[in-house]
This record gives sequence, C-alpha cells and structure tokens, in this order.
Amino acid sequence: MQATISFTPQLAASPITGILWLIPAVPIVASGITALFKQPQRKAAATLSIGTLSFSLLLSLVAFVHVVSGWAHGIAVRETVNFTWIRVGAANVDLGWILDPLSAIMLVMVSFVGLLIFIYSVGYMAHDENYTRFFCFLSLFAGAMLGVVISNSILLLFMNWELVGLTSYLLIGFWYQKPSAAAAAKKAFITTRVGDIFFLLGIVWLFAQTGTLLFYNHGAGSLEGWALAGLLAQPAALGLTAAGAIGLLIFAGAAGKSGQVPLHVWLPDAMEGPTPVSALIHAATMVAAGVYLIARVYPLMQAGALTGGTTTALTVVTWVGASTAVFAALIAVAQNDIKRILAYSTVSQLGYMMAGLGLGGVAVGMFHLITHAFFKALLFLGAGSVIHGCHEEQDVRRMGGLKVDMPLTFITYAIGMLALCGFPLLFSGFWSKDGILEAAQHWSVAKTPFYMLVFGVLLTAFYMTRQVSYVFFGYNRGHKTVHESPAVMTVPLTILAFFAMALGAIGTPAWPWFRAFLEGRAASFNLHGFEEPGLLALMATSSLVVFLGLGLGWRLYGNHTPKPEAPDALEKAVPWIWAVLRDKFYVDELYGVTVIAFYAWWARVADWFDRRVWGGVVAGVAWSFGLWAQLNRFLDTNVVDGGFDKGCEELSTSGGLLARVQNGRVQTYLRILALAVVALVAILIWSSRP
Amino acid sequence: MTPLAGFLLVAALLFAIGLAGALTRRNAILVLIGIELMLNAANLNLIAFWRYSPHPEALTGMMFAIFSIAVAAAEAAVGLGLVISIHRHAHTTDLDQMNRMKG
Amino acid sequence: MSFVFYLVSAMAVAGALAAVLLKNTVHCALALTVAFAGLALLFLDLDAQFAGFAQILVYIGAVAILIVFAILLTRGSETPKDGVYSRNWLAGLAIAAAVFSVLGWAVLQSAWTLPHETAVPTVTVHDIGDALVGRYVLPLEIVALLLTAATIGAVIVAMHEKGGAK
Amino acid sequence: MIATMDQIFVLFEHWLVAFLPASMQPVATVLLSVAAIVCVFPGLFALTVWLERKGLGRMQNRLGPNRVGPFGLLQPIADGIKSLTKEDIVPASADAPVHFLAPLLLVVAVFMGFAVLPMGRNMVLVDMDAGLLFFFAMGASTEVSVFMAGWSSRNKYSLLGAMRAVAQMISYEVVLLLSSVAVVMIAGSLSLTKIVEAQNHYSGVFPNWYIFTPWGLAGFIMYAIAATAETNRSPFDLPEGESELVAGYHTEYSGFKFALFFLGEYLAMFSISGLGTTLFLGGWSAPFSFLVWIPSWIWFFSKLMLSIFVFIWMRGTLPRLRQDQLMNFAWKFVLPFTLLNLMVTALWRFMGDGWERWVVCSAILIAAYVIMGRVGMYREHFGPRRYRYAE
Repeated sequence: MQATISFTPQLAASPITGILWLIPAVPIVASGITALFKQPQRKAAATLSIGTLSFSLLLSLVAFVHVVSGWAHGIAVRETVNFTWIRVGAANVDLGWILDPLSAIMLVMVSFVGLLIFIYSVGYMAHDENYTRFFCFLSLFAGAMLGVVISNSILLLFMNWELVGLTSYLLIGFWYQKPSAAAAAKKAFITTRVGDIFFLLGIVWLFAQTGTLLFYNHGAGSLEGWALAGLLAQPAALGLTAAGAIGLLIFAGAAGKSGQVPLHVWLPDAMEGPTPVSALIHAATMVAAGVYLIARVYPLMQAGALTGGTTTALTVVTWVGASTAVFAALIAVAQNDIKRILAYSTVSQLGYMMAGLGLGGVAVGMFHLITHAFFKALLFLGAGSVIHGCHEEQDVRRMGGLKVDMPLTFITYAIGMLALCGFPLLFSGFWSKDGILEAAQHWSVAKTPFYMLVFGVLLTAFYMTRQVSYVFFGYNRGHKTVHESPAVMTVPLTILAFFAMALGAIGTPAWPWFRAFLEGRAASFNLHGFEEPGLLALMATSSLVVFLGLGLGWRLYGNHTPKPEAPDALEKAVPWIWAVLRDKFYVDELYGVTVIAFYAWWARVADWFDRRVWGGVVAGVAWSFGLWAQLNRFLDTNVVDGGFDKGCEELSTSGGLLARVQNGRVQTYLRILALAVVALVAILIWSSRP
Repeated sequence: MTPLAGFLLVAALLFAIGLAGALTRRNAILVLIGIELMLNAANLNLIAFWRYSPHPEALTGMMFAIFSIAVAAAEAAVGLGLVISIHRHAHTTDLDQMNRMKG
Repeated sequence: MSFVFYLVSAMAVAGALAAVLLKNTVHCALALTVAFAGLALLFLDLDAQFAGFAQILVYIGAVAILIVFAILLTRGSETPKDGVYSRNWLAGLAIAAAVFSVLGWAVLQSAWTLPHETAVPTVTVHDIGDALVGRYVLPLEIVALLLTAATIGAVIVAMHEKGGAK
Repeated sequence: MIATMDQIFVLFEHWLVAFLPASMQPVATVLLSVAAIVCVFPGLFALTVWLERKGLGRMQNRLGPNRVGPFGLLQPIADGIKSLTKEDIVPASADAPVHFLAPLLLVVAVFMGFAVLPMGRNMVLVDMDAGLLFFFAMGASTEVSVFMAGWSSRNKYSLLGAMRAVAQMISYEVVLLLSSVAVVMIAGSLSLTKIVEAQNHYSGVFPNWYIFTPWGLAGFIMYAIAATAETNRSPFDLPEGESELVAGYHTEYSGFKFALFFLGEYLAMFSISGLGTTLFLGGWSAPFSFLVWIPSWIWFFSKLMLSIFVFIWMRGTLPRLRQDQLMNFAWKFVLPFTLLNLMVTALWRFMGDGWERWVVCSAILIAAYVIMGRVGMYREHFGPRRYRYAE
C-alpha cells in the first residue's frame, strides 16, 4: 500500500467491539466456577481454564484481525463502548472498553502467552495438591489483565489493576506454607500499594480536572480534545502543567507495578511463587501493565510537548527507566538463584521499556514489551523446566552440564538468552533494543541515558552468559539424575522460542510495521530504512557491545565452572563490588533502616499511646463505673458479691447491674416496647394538636 | 364519625387485644397468636387507608397489606419452628421459664 | 358504617378476645381463625377482594393450621398447672389498655380530619397483578426470597417437624 | 330453540323472579341460584354414591346394591333416611361445641366453593373477579373443620386421621394452586368465566382446551393427583385408612353428622372436579365445534361425571399409599414438577405461536418427568419408618 493513504479515525463500534467485554469476562467467570471445584477435579479445572482462555485468545485474534484489516484499509481503528455506571449528583462515573491497535496487540500477546503458560502449568503443577486453586487464581489473573488491557475508563482500568495486584499477591503466596513466600506476597502487595496510592491520587485529580474518567469518548475523553487542553492550561507545582503532574502520579503507579527503581524490591522476592506465575505475572504480563498504562495515557504524558521535544513527565520516565535498567542489570550479575537473575533482568528490561517510552514514544516501548514478553516468558519457563528437572533446585551453582540432560530446554533457553542479550539480526530482542538505543541516541535532552543503556546491554549479555554457562555447561555439580521435562512443558517452550526469534521481523528499520500500525501510518518495505544517519553505526556498536559481553562472560565462566562452594570468578577479581552487587546495593536494608524502621517506631509510639493514654481513659471510665457500682451496692443488696478489686471486675459488676433490665423474658421487652409506643404516639398527638 | 375512623378504631382494638394476649399469656404459641392479631390489625389499617385514600388506583396500601400478609406467613413458619425446637430442648413453651438469655 | 360493618367487626373482636382469653390453647387457635375470618370479611367490606381472599387462604388455610400443629406437637393443649397467665399479667393488661387508649385517642383526635365516604375504587385483580410485576416487582422478588429463606430456615430450625416445614 | 335449551335455567329463573317486586329481585335471584345448587348437588351426590357402589361392585366382581328399588337405585335414599333416624352419639369426653360445629363448617365451606363455578353459559352464581382465589380460600378453610372434627373427638384415631388429613391437604393444596396458576398465566384472569371463555373457541373442529397443550396436560395430571389427595380419595385416602385408623377424623361421628361428612366429601369431589373441568377441560364448552348445539350445562355436567367416574375407577384400581410415601411424593416429585411446569408455561406464553414452542415445551417436560422419575425410583423410601415427635 502507499504511504499516501490518509488515515481517517473511525469511531463507530463494530460487533466485535460490542462483545469485547467477553474477553476478560469469560476467564473471570471460569475462575469463579473453578473456585467451586473440589480438589480431585483437577482435570476439569485445567480444562475449564485453558478452554476459556483459548476462547479469549480466539476473540482477541478476531479483534486483532479486525483492527489490522481496518488499518490495511487506511482506517485508524479506535472503537469505544462507553456506559454510565453510577450517577453521582451531576458527575457520571463512566466505564467502557476500547479497541485500538494498542489494546489489540496487547490482547493477543497476553492471551497467547497466558495460554501457553496455562498449558505449561498443567505439567509444572501436576504434583501440587492445590491444583484447582492454582488454576482458579490463574484464570482470575488472566481475566483481570485482559480487563486492564481493554478498559477505556481509567476507573475500570484501576479496578482491574487492583484485581491484578490481588491475584499477584495470591499467586506469589500460593505456597503460603513457606514463610518466605508469605513474606514475599505481603512485600509485593504493600510495595505496589505505595505506587497505587499515587495512581489513585492521579485518577482523582484527573477526574476533578476533566470531569470524565474515559480516555476516548468521541472527543470528550480525558485524553483528547478540550479536556487535555484544559489540563495543559492548568498549572501545577514547580513548573509542571496539571497534565504533567497527573502523568507523573500515574507513572508512580506504573513504576510500582512494573518494578522501577525505587519500587523494584518486590519483584525479585516475588520469585517465591510457582515458576509459571513468575513467567506469566512477573515477566510477561503484569509487570508490563505499568508500561502499558504509560503507553495508554501517553497523550497525557506527551501533552504540551513541542514537536520532537519532550516534557518533564517523559524526562522523568526516561531517567527512571534508564537508571533502573543499569541498576538492576548490575545486581543481576551477582545473583545465584536462577530465577532471581531472571527477575533482575526483567526489572532492567522494564527499565528499557520505560526509557523507550520516554525517549521514542509508544511504539518503541511497546515493541520491546511485546518481544520481551515472549522471550522472558520463554526464559522463565525454561528456568522452570530446569528447576523441575533438577528437583526444585534453584541455585545455579548446584547445576551444570544440563545441555546433555535436557537438550530441548537448553536450545530454547539459549534462544531466549540470545534474544534477551540482543544478539544481532536473528533475534527479536536485538531489533526492539536497537529501537530504544536509536531513540536514546537522538534524544535532545541528554546523552547520558544512551550510554547507560548501552552499558546495560553489555551487562545483560554478561550476566546471561554467566547464568547459561553455570547452568548448562561444565559438569553437573548438583543432583546426578536430571530428566528432561514432559512434552506439555517443552512444547510451549518451542513455540515461544519460535516467536522470540520471529517477532523481530515486524519491527526492523526496513519494515517498521509495528510502529506504523501503532501510530496509524502506512508501512512500506524499503531497505532505505537502514540508511538513516548513524543507524548502521549504532547497530554495529550494539552488536559489538553484545559480543563483548558474551565474550567476557564466557571468558570468566566458560567451561571451567568452579565448585558450588568456591567463590565466584568475579568475586575473586573484585570482592567489594561483588559484595555490593550481591547484596543488591543494600536497598532492602536501606528501606529496612528507614521506612520500615520508621513504621516500627511509629507502631511502638502508637502502642505506647494506646497503653498509656487510651488505657488510662478506659481505666478512668472503669473506675467511675466502679464508683457507681459501689453506690449501687448500698442501694441494692442483690449485687453485694461484686469484688473490691480493680476496675474491670467492677465494670462487669455494674454491667451485671444494667443487665438486670434484660431479664431474658420476652414479654418484659414487649412491655417496654409497648410503653415506648404509647409515649411516642402521645408525644406525636400533643405536638400535632391544632 | 367517619367510616374510616370506625375501621381504625376496630384495628386499634384488635391491636390492643393482640398486645394484651402477647403480654399476658405464658404459652409461647399464644404469644405468637397475639402477634398475629397485631399484624392483622395493622393490615386492616393499611386496607382502610387504601380504601379511603384519594388515589386507590395507586394500590399503595393494598400492596403493603399483601406484602405484610406474605411476610406474616414467613414469620409464623419460622416462629412456630422456633417454638417447637425450643420445646424439644427445654421441654416447655412457658415463656416465664425461657429466661436463659438473661444478662 | 353499615350494619355489616358492625356485625363483622363484632365477630372479629369477639374472635380475638376469645383467642386471647380462652384456657384451652386449641380453642384459642380456633377462635383465632374466627378472628381471621372476621378480618377477611372486613377487607371484603372495604372492597379489597384480593386481600380478603388472600387473608383467608394464608391465615386460615396456613397460619392457623400451623399454629394448631405447633400446639399439638408441643403438647400445648393441656393447660399448665400454674395458670395460663404469666406472672404480673396485670401490668401487661394495663399496658395494652394504655396502648388502646392512646391509639383510640389518636383516632378520635383526628376523626373529623379523616375523609368521609369516597367512591368505590375500581381495582381489578388484573391491576393488582400488573402492579405486582410492574411497579412493585422488586418488593415482590424480595418477598419471594424471604419466603424461600423462611421455608428453609423453618425446616432447619424444626428439623423433622412437619409443623415447621410449611 | 337451541339458545333456549342452552339458557333454559337462566330464563326460568328470570321468569320466576319477574313475579316479585323489583326491589326484591336481586336477592331473589341469588336465593334461587343457591337453592338450585343446594338441591342439585346433593341429588348428584346420591346418584354418585349409587354409581360408585355399583361400579366398585362390578370392578370387584360383585353385584353391589341391588335390593332397594330397580338396580338398587333407591339405595341412597334408604341410606339417607337411615342416617337421619339414627341416634346422634357424642362421646362423653368430646369437646361438644367444636364436635358439633365441625361438620357444619365443612359442608358450608364446600358449598361456598360452588358459588364461582360456571356450570353453563351465564350459569354462575357470582362471577367474581378473583373467583379462583375465592375457591381456594374456601378449600383451605375446610382443613380447619377437618382438624376440629378430629381433635374434638378426643380419640387417638380421629386425631391421627385429622393430622394426616390436614398435612396431606396442605401439602397438596400447594400443588393444586400452582397447577392452576399455570392456567391463570395463560388466560390472564382469575375469573373462572373468563378462563372458560378463553378456551371456548375452536381451531377447525377441535377445541382449544388447555389440556391439549404440553403444559396443560402436565398441569392437568398434577391437578388430578392433587385433587385426589385434596379430597382424601383413594389412593390417597390415608386419613380414613380403615385398616390403620378406624375411620379417620370422623370415627366418632354418627347419624346425621356423619352423613354431613359423607356429603361434604363428595361435594368437595364435585367442586374440585368442576374446577378441573373449568380450568383444563374448557368448562361448559363443547368438545367439537359441530356439537355446540348441545346445551352448555349438559357438557359441564357430563365432563363432571366423567371425572367423577375416573375418581371411582382409581379407587377401584389403585392400592393405598403410605404416609411418608405420600409426603415424599408431594414435596419431592409433584411440587418440583409443577414449578417446572410453571416455567414451561411462561416459556410457552412468550415463544409466539410457532411449532417450536410445542417441541421445546414437550421436550422439557418429558425430560424432567423421566429424570425425576428415575431419581425418585432409585432413592429408596421403603426403609424402616421413624416417627419423630417433639419429645
């Protein structure tokens, strides 16, 4: 097609949009039904969850095809279905859902990856006795996540957002008998809460400013037309427009959800959950929700930007993202738990996405999100299969040489790893990451993020090489009997591996289909896309960096992996850095001595307050009652057996006194009632006498 | 005296009688009977007001009465069930002896 | 204030008095049915056909029978040795009298403000049905729920008891 | 001529009433109709008793009454005279007033029921707007009298019989009501005349009676079962199961009071069959369009007698149930099925008049019948019976 076609926005809702709500609704209903199942009905539960999710996938594909066809005919599809939920005085609380390229792509990604992970869980959780509960939670999560994706009302989005948070909490704490898991669940919940508070503030502010909760509503939504203009006109503190301020608040929520510094601490601990959960929630979908949220409210963040310029909000996003990327990558270097390494790499990749959003706009960040979802899910599932094969062993130092024992896992894992490192040309990660780097290169504000990100690439390659060589090369330092996982687990791996490689094709500079699709432009294939100034040089650089990282990693850890007890190669080289990295820059400790300590102190204060002040008040009351009871003793001889002791005892005595009114005889009560009626009616008549 | 007043007086009388029964009888079932009487008196009021209301088509009082009849049926079923089970446990329906709930 | 009214209300009041005063519990229940019948007739006198028949159906057909069952199941029919009236019944009586006097006073206070003869309302059962499933559908549903709950509750409370189960 | 034959009683009444001053005419009309009912149905009762004894005799290979009059036709009259002249025994310990009132109340209540039955075109005593409700109200108040009879006799057989009777009547009254509600839903009125009118038209030569619809048939069957139980007829005649409790609640009655009970029972049978006829069998409307020339009241009474004969037939055929079976049957099979029937009726009402509704409704009903039948069959009701009192 030619680029000359003008893309006309199209708003009328089509049938598929009308039934879009089914996509989240069906899995949620399924989880509700699954909740009723009994333990033995495992097969039924699994079948129900998988069936419903595949139904959702089907619908999502239909929606996607609808959008793509519309796009192919030069229509930028943005169909919304809105309705009023509650009417509070003059204000309407509107809910609604939307079908546009963004949501369409996310729908397909979430439901597809989710489905694969569901299938995988059938194998992974096969021996768990809470199988049905697991699938109940999984379905609920999938439904909520899809709800986040399609919602066109920030309130609806927030509801699903919280639901997602809840399911994440439930699933991290799925093995609640493990104290570590319980703690991790709590940590995740509370940490994300911190972000969500700001998010909620942002929502309220937005509602207060624009008077609507809808994103798009034929020009009346908060992200379009006059509402946005009004937000821009409204100045907030320190040079921010209201739009920017709200954007930042929302970004705080997003940061909490997708583990940006400084709210990243919960994500690594979240790996206490079952591996499919880590793959589904903490790699592919939920953590991406934050990024998606930013992409969704992008107009808000971008509002007021000069052409090609940036806004304060976007700058903040960029800096946070870039620093997260490097920070987490550094920590990942020094971890030994296979899943923790992946977790930190997830954090850093999320940093990349955020930076991509901040630098290059929706398309860049979202593209990395999609590719990352696939290869990170692949990596996690591979890790899960490794753990499964090594009998729940998670320490990479106790593995090794698995490439012989589990060849399929090894190959797929290697593909995922290369994609993550951004191995040139063949792998999707390369293209998406290059998009971000390119954007960083051309960023007008500062060049530092660019260098940080490049450094991040190096680190990524390094720690992934370290991990892989620990796990798959050398000789087995752990359990001798290692078995390949069943097909139900390996098949999803292969599928994901395929996509981890293939997805790159839709985002190359030569044929930037993805970007064109998201931004509603025509995409054309021409190799001149590579001839943008500095692009080839950039590609070369990043490839070099990747090779450097790989080589370094191989050099240090290659085939000669040490004994489990032996110090790490890097540790031998620079012990103090290693220590810092291993202890995650002491962030947790920092929080421990600051926030948590403060809360503990505050709790102690409150406790003291309770004991002394309120306790004193209570004692005083008790004492006065005591006095009264003393009085009553003389008046009434029936209660003499009240003790002479301290307040509470006499409280009970006086209570007993009062209770004599309540002698357990119904008719007494009835009498009192009747007397009250008499009094009431008498008063009524007296008052209404002419 | 208007007819409405007559009906209301009858209702009041019935109510008082029911109340007296509920207040003076020992047997729990008879207390229930008294309560039923009171309910019926209330129904009579409702119907009378409906009949003499400016807009009987609105059916307000009538509906009220019908619903209260339905509710009374439920009340009777549960109440008598309670009495029976109490009798099964305490071997009495004498309210003066059913004072175990005293504080 | 027709003759019918006096007759029927006399019947209702007499039944009520008997229901409250008689010694034998079953007699009380039967007298209660008389009172119910009188009330139903009063309803008919008020041109409330539907309510009247519903009254007969529900109260005489179900409630009275229930009460009788309960009496027989709880051996309530034989009069207890220590009197049928609760101790300090006098107070109860006094209170009831007070209630009546106050109510009657209220009625008489406002007697002249009350409306006189009004036109006989032309309300068919059809209208009532329409209202029930139209304007009053929510109460209807709630009552349905309540009845279900009551049935189940009664069955649970008085398990194995026919009296409770209906 | 045809019209005259059809309306003959109405015309006769008008002719008679015309003699009176206009002021008395309405009262006179009512009185005449009441008189007619009070005369006709006892006559029918006598006839039915004879019929029943004869029919049962034939079914059991004996002759039945054959001494008094031709074919023993005068037997009922002889019985009546006998019961009138018998001594009226009231047990010493009986609760005399209640014992006396019970049969009267029964008969009165049953007679009231006839007031709303349309026994022919324009042949209804009072065309009430809530006729059906009135009928059931009257039916409900018979239970009280039955209880009074049983309780006041101070006889354990009577009391047990009365309790059984009341329990059974209440249980089946629910079914009776619900199965008629189905008809009300379709006819859209509680007035029996309107219900008959709603059925009184023909598609081709065939009538549009409600029994000729899936829900109607199911409803009618349920109604018939409930009616049999409501009138304490065999196979539901436990209340007077003579092998278990001598004669149930009227053990202690003799002479004319007993005759009243006997009468009341048969009148209840008549009225309930009449209602069934009105609701499901098109009341007084002719079974074929080419038979409309036959007077309507003839149709009504022939249908009535037909259902009476079915009652007799059942009595001659079926063995008696056991109390717990009876209750289980009522609450676990008949009631749920009737409720389902209600839903099906609603479905029928809102499915338009294509052929689909026939298929769908019949399918649902048959499926439900089969399933519930199986379930009921496999749940065993035949274990040792446990009697629970509030001890």
